Amino acid sequence: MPTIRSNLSIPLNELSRIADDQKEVDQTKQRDSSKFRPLCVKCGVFGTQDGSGYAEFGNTRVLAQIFGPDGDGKWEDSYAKITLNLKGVEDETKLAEYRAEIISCISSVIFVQKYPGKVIDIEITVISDDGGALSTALTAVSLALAHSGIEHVGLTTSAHVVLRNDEYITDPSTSESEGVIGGVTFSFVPNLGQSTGINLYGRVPIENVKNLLEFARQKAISLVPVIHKAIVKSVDEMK
Amino acid sequence: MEVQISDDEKLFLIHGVESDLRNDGRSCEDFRPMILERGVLSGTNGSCRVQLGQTTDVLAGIKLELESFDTIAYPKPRQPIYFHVDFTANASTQFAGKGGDQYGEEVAAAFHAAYSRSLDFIPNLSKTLVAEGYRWKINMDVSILQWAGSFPDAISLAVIGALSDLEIPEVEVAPDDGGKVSVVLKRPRHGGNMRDEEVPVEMWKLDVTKCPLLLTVSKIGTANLVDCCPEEESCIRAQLLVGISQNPEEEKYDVTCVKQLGGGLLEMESVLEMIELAQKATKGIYEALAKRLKTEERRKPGHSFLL
Amino acid sequence: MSYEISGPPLISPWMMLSMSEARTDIDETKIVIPGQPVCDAPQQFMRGHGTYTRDGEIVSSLSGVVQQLNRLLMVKTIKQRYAGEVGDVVVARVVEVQSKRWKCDVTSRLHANLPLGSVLLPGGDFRRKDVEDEEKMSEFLKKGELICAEVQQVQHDGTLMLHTRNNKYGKLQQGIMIKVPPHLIKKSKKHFHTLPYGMAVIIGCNGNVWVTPSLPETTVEEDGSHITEFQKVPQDVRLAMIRVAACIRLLRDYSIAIFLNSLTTCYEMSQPYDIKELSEQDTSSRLAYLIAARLMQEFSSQN
Amino acid sequence: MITGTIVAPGDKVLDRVGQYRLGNGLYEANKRIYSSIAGYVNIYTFKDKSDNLVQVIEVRRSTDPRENELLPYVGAVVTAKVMAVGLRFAKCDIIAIGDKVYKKRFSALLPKKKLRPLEPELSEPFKNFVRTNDYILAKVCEDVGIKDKFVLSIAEDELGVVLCRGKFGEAMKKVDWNTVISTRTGKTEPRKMAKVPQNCVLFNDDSSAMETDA
Repeated sequence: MPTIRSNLSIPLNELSRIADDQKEVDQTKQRDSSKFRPLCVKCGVFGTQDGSGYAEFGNTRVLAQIFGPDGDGKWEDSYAKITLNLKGVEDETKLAEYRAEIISCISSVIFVQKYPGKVIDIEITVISDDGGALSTALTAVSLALAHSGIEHVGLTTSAHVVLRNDEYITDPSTSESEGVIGGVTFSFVPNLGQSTGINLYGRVPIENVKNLLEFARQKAISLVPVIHKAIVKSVDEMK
Repeated sequence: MEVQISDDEKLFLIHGVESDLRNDGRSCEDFRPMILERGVLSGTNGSCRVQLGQTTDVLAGIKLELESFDTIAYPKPRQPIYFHVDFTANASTQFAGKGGDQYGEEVAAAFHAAYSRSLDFIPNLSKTLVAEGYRWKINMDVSILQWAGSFPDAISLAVIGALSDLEIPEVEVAPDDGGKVSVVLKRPRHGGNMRDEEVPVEMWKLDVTKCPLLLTVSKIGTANLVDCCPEEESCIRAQLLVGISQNPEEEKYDVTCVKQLGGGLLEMESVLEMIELAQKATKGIYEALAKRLKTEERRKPGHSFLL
Repeated sequence: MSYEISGPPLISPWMMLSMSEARTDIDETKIVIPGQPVCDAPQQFMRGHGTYTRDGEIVSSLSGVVQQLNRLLMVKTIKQRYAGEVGDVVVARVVEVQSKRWKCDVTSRLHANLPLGSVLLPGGDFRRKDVEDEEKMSEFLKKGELICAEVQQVQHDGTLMLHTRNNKYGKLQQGIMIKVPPHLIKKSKKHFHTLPYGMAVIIGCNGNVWVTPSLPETTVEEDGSHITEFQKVPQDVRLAMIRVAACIRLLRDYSIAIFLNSLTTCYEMSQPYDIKELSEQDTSSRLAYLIAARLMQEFSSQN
Repeated sequence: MITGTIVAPGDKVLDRVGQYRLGNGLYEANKRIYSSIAGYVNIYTFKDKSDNLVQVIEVRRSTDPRENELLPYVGAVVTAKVMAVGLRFAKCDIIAIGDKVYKKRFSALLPKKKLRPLEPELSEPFKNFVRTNDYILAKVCEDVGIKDKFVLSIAEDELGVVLCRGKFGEAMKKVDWNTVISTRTGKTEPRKMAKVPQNCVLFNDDSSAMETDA
């Protein structure tokens, strides 16, 4: 596969250049509501040794980079501090919301006690947002974490599902999630079966919350093999 | 705020919580005594002060603003409430200078998420859309005076208190030249010698009985509990911020926002248990709040600061 | 499942008590505010703490009570940071582990020092303090742990030197700690009280009151680690401890002096009420009024 | 789990601890052993003090140790810059391990007793060994007294100062293993120079820019 030796070393054919508006055209054929949009994930994007990850769900593309535990004069506590720099989200409140959500997810996954007094910097760039930016970002960060070699509980998968008049839709784009009752971004550690982050919005009647979360959990589980394959491939390339 | 307690004290506290008896005698589902007082700030259109257990102290104030907006850009009616939360330095030293801003933004974002569908809960909120391209904008400013645990609960009480205290003037819309519209305060026709300005303007109030309530449910050991004091907060494994509101049509409850914070892992069933607990707590608080808002006496603003 | 949202109290807790005649020990004339002349004949008196001379007159620089000690005039403020004296029993929290000592927070102006030399080390008291002990210091006492100690010496700048060279001092295990303004602690010889309700209280002079299932008999094991038993505190002992903790908080809110007698009367009087109610406004004010009256009556009957 | 199988973080490596001893890269959760990094499973045996065979299982990202460790580990040879010289310690900042350069540097201490092999307390002042702003090649070693900072040592011959500058910022040339000469003033200064193998010339005289054409 011809790869351009730029700082972005994604093989050419994976960067399938489909113009965004052209994408709307084949949107009309009704996508099966339990399928994800065409997704491409890559663990270890840049040549550099630090952890980096890229995730693309339909037209939502997010790039994540983790700069490994680094010395920092001011921070002496007995655990590592995690700083996050989130770029590419226009809406101010969405930016603050996503930042809180991502930091909480990551600090529940990384063994912070193993890097006392160190700082872990995370850079996330949302290249384009067509719905589900938070769950794509969480997937990208999970890949970057696997590539960076920082010890953590395990790979996390996250899915964004919506409820539209008692029909569940997986991974909707912004056009598909018009007039939706509610939705949830659910991120989840498959090997321990525990959730690391939940972000539910909209107005969901209380009895539907249970099966909405259950549906999201199933979808997150269905993503595990894809992420696992991407990580194993990156370990191969490391040799 | 970081309260230093030793591992033995934590162990004692965790054992207590798991046997449903906390260090101050409360059970897991009890709230600390709450003090709510409206009309505290005279310079605002609506204000409220909430004290949770004589420690957490929150002040919410509303300023109204007549905003003109481009109808093409925003065809659909948007919810007019804008939140801004700031942590005063005396709440805790870590908020001096720019310390509290990032945290304040995150809390404000959580409230935006919870109130994103407020047009459905508050029936007469759509009345704030005054005319084509003009609407009332409700700027909600919350400042945390004292920090001692579970402040999202105190904020949501203060927000509902302030909204219930809010008086919005009635307006008349007179078409003007060039497609513009002039908005005039509606004054009841008054004979007699009163000059036009002194005639009191008619005001209308929002019906806030169905507003969402944001509660933090925390997990310590195997027990879920609400309203944690600082000592308990230092032993928390994971926290869930749950926004619940009453369904306007039937006697049901809707979940408007769930956020997992505090960096912990949660089993699926404990997530559902915590939402269940939050719903029970919300029901109780709604009743207490409704009772409180009815018995509000008129007292000059700032009285509670004199105590 | 109690949710109780009330309006602000009509008058604040401590005001309520001072209106009653229970408060007679301070006569009004002696209270001064900064800038107020302290006495009329400045020549005969010496100037003490809290006062300064302004064009020949002794003027107070603090708000508090004037105290006269034969010819020395000084102003003593009511709410003051804890100033330690030798022999005081204090409850302190370790803030920092340094090379040869622990820095502990005793809510006074400066952190107190607990030198490695004045701590009961494992294997009796006669071992020479060698380098190996310095490394294992954080094993004895970690950051954030609570200790009960006695003030050995007060240095010139006010820092206290503590020591725990006694079986009843040392690391505190499970229990509840309540912070109280130090001026509420009544001077008394005994600080360790085992209450008949199956638990014990340590009233530190520095305003930290520690409620614990049993007094810390620090039986230091041979292998050097304090015996750390992690078994659960039985439910009835826990109930008693939490009730006493609630009583202490009530006494603190209504600024009633804290000593063994006031604790036991408060505990007995609070029996009919649920623990939760003790922190609520109306029950606690009624209870505080009764306790103050009872204490005043006992006090006047004694002398 | 045979050695060499590729593992993603969170994969189950062992059902129960069994006779293995856990190396790094693994963690235990509800009695099962999971891997905490992506890499290869590796089982090696070594004799411990009471010389019975102990099998250790670990997950490694690659054979070269430098790739595995993110932080300076004991025994790693690092390049560091001497920031300040005290009486008993020299404060240094670790800049890089091999070619992995750290963005924000780690602070480390170079104790006086680690300047020359086998003499514990030596009388010579620090000046004869290292001075501020010198770049040194040092080995990270274990020191009981200091817990939070890394401890460096330049006791061996191939460790020591690699590049130093004179008073006017001019480059200093190495004369022999313990003296350097200033290229402008010709003054000689004592330094403990590192015996760097010949194939990488430190720097050439004319340009003061430092390029190691190893």
